[in-house]
Amino acid sequence: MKKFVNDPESVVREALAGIAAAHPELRVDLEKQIIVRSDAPRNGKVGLVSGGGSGHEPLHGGFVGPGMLDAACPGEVFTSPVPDQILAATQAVDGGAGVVHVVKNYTGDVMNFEMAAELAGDEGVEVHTVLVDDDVAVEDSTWTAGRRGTGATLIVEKVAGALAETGASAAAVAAAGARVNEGGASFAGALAACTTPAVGGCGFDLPDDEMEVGVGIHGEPGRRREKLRPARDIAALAVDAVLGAKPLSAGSETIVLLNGLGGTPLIELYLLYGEVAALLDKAGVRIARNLVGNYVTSLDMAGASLTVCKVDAELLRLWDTPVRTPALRWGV
Amino acid sequence: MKKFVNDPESVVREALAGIAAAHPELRVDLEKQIIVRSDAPRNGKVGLVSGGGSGHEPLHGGFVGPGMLDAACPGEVFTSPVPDQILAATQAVDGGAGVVHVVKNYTGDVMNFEMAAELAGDEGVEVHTVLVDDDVAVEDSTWTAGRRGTGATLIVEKVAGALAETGASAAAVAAAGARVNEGGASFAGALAACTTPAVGGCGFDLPDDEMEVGVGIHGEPGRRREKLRPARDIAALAVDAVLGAKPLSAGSETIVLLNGLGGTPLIELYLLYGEVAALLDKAGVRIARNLVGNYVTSLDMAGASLTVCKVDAELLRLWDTPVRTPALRWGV
Amino acid sequence: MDAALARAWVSAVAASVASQAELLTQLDAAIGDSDHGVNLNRGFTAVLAALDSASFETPGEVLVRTGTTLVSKVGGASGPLYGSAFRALGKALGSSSTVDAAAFGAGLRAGLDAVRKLGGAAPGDKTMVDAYEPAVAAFEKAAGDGLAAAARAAADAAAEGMRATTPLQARKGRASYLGERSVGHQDPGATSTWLVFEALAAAAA
Amino acid sequence: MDAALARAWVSAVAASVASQAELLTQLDAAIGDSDHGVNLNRGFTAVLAALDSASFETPGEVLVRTGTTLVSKVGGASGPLYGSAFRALGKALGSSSTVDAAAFGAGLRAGLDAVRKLGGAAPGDKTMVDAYEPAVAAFEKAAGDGLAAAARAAADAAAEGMRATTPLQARKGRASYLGERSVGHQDPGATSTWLVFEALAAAAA
Ligand SMILES: Nc1ncnc2c1ncn2[C@@H]1O[C@H](COP(=O)(O)OP(=O)(O)O)[C@@H](O)[C@H]1O
Ligand SMILES: Nc1ncnc2c1ncn2[C@@H]1O[C@H](COP(=O)(O)OP(=O)(O)O)[C@@H](O)[C@H]1O
Ligand SMILES: [Mg+2]
Ligand SMILES: [Mg+2]
Ligand SMILES: [Mg+2]
Ligand SMILES: [Mg+2]
Repeated sequence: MKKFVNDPESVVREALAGIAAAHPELRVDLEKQIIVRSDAPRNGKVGLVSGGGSGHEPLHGGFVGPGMLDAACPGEVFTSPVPDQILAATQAVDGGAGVVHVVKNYTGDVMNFEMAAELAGDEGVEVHTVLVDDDVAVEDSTWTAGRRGTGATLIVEKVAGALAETGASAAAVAAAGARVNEGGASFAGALAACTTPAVGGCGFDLPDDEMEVGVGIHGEPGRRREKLRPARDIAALAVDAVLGAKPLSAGSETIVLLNGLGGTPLIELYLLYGEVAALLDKAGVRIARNLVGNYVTSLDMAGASLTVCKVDAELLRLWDTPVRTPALRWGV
Repeated sequence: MKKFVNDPESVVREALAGIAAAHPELRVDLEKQIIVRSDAPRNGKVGLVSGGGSGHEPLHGGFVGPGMLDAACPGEVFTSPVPDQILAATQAVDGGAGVVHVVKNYTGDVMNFEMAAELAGDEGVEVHTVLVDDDVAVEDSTWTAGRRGTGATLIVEKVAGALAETGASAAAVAAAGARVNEGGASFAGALAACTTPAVGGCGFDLPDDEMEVGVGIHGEPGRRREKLRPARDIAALAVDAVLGAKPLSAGSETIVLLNGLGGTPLIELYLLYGEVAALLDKAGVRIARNLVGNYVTSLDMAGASLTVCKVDAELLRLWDTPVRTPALRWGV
Repeated sequence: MDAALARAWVSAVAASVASQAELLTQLDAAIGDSDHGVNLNRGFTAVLAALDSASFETPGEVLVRTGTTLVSKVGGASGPLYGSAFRALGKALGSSSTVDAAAFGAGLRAGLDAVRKLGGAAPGDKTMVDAYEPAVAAFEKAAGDGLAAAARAAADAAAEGMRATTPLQARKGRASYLGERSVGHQDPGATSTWLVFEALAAAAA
Repeated sequence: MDAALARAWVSAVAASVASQAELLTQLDAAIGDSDHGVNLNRGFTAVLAALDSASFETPGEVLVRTGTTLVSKVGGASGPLYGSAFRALGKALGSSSTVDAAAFGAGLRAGLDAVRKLGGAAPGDKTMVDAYEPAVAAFEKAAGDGLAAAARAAADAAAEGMRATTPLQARKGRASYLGERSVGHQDPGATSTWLVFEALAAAAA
């Protein structure tokens, strides 16, 4: 296994130390393993907390700051955080107006956040939860753990964070987040698996001429394997999957995220974005805003995901408000 | 070769189309292969142009916009742009106050930019050039093509761009850029080579337990090969190389860039940054500002580079001014 | 069962998880995210430390502490599930300093109920429940023969349940994302549940 | 040499570069950035198109157009260098519709001077100059025997110069970054220069 690490067991803690050094404007608690906005808790402001396994950076720690998250709790690599951590983050940002948890829909995340919410409730902190489940590669049926939370998480966190900044109630912040999730759909493909620090190996091995279609962000195998195809075919596959699962009427306004999974160069992401934009245009979908880059990653996986999120004027306005975090910044 | 491309020959053009779609605030000329700030040329403002081979994204196109570059001309992958392109970019941003070229010190880049400057001169545009040669892995002797331009390029472009915004003369803008370069030193290591779209293969093959030390950003082999070591040793190696080549007196203020070469996950870059920051602190070097992320890449190379750039109050002030580009944005 | 035997059991689980961590992780690589062995090993290492740093009067205390530590150290799906199972088992044993096989069997069922309530998995969903459920049933059935015999029967049933997960299509947890591709792989959680019952049989023998 | 022969030569170079592109790129992978074959192939493909879309009266015109096209299509180090070489050669031939071997030899030397002036490389630096320089010298020496013989001598000298780059340590271009590690590899640019002179010998034969 070839990685810039000292010891696989201490990767998350040591990376947190690096985040602390790089971002003095954040409060990083190495003991509790949480990253907190330095001015938290703010009286009367809803606290916004997210978290999940590490290995998806900049998600979530890179989105902590004014206009977005108040705190993030990174678990071990690809392992959801534990209730203690989530509780510590929740308490650190509770300004008396309640706390909203943004939780990606994975069994482990859901259970650990639920336990933490219960503990927080015992301590008198009202917790609302937004569940993100935008990955349409997974069927949304009672026969599965449900759709995974992936790229739309960033949009949920930005929009909910913007609303929280205005002094809105926890219920309203959670509702806005849920509305984003409702309108969001994602689909990912991979050309090569990732390498986790603890295991070294990969979740799957791909022959040189094949790709995994419908992958998640945890190195797990995808829904199926296909022959590798040109970028334009892969873009069409993703656009079809996304629009197939959540059809958009012509003229719909969207935010589009063309996201790298960590090991794909930006030049390829832009190339893919060009294909996607042309296809969406042909489908009558309007791209009001876009992001191209590595935002919700899967360590060094060579792959990309497309997120298309239907937005109305209010959500778009919330997207546009100033944000100042390590990985997303504008207007300030 | 596994890449999100249609045809290796059209990668750069198609990626440019994606950049055009993603950034309507920029003017992308697919014919001339240049990316131009939409309000260029601005009367009386020095135009700032950079360029180089593609495959280093976001460098340079991702740094076009208010406060930084006026135009970028991307060549083919790892191949410097041609004079026509550079001339077109130069003319597109000439507001009558002259144009400054930021050129990374590679034989091809230097010659093509020189030819373009000559052609621009024939057209009555005064061109000044800042040569960036910060990579201390290469000996700076008459026996080599000189040091390569790598991570410091970003800092040169930010600082020169900030000064150009104030209406300073071309000579002053070039001088500020040169001052940054003078104080900058970089060093890189790689754990795995990159894959170019045209060739598919890699510049070098590394056994599982070795790393290339002193690599550049073009997939070329490094200065030497070593046994893979823990992140803290690699950080020490880079810090020693950088401070060895350009010693800093205790208390020196610096901007530090811990840069990913494209295939290394952010969690590892932060981990490395933590190590580097501790070492610099021990050496009495002050980190006034830092950046951690993929800024000057080498396609999907697994690797990282460290750039330490000594700055004075004026350079720091210029670094801090608002910038609004696809890849670097603050204050606006 | 008394506090010492509870400790011996948990220590045996820890040793077994440590030695089988790679297997568990490999099983998880095939249909999950390659961390099950790493997760449990981190958890049980912390459990050993927690148990070493205190003394316990009752098996219930030992097992509640085990569960609490797992919840706060493991994360993922298996942390809350195993944590809740051990907590529910420990709580069910009450404050007695020794419990008989029947009471212990009831405790195991309380643990199973906790897992099923929290995770919502039914037998056949290709989860740890597929090993846990038959193990509890076998334990209850053999409880009259004493702890050692019941534990042996439970371990054998767990093994069978574990092996029976291979042909199943997953309906819970990460493996469910794979749909039909989950068929043909043994469930990692069912495998670790078998280790837990094997350790019980060994400790009680 | 007349315009037709100049065209034939350039076409032969293009064909040779196309068929040897992979070799050139592989040589560049070892001590450079893996693009020399791709670069020249892109350039000479454009040259063929440029020559096809116009008619030329003199060899000088053909070669100036070749050089100009290379400059504007190749990029990298080899684009300006080869581009300038062909431009300087073409210009040196003036407006004559045929030139003899001596004049052509003088043109080749003008091209070499342009390369040396632009790139600053001396013989022994492990660059295209190491093939170009002996080729020109051999051409000049054999010019009295006519174009065909001179071209043949030049090609052979280029081949020898090319092979002699292998043991050298590079002092110019990307290969110089490698220091001692550049030793033991044949220079890609010297190799393409040999192809250029081989094509000349073939066209003039
Ligand atoms: N809803 C559930 N109910 C019961 N067991 C489950 C459930 N979801 C997952 N599991 C078990 O957890 C195991 C995976 O644990 P682990 O790998 O540690 O967590 P994660 O899936 O979060 O990475 C699975 O093999 C399965 O046996
Ligand atoms: N300064 C120089 N003078 C002469 N030839 C040079 C010089 N620098 C490089 N070359 C030649 O150019 C060749 C590399 O060309 P190419 O790979 O196309 O460009 P780049 O090095 O920019 O990628 C080298 O093999 C060498 O022969
Ligand atoms: Mg996990
Ligand atoms: Mg090149
Ligand atoms: Mg797992
Ligand atoms: Mg080259």
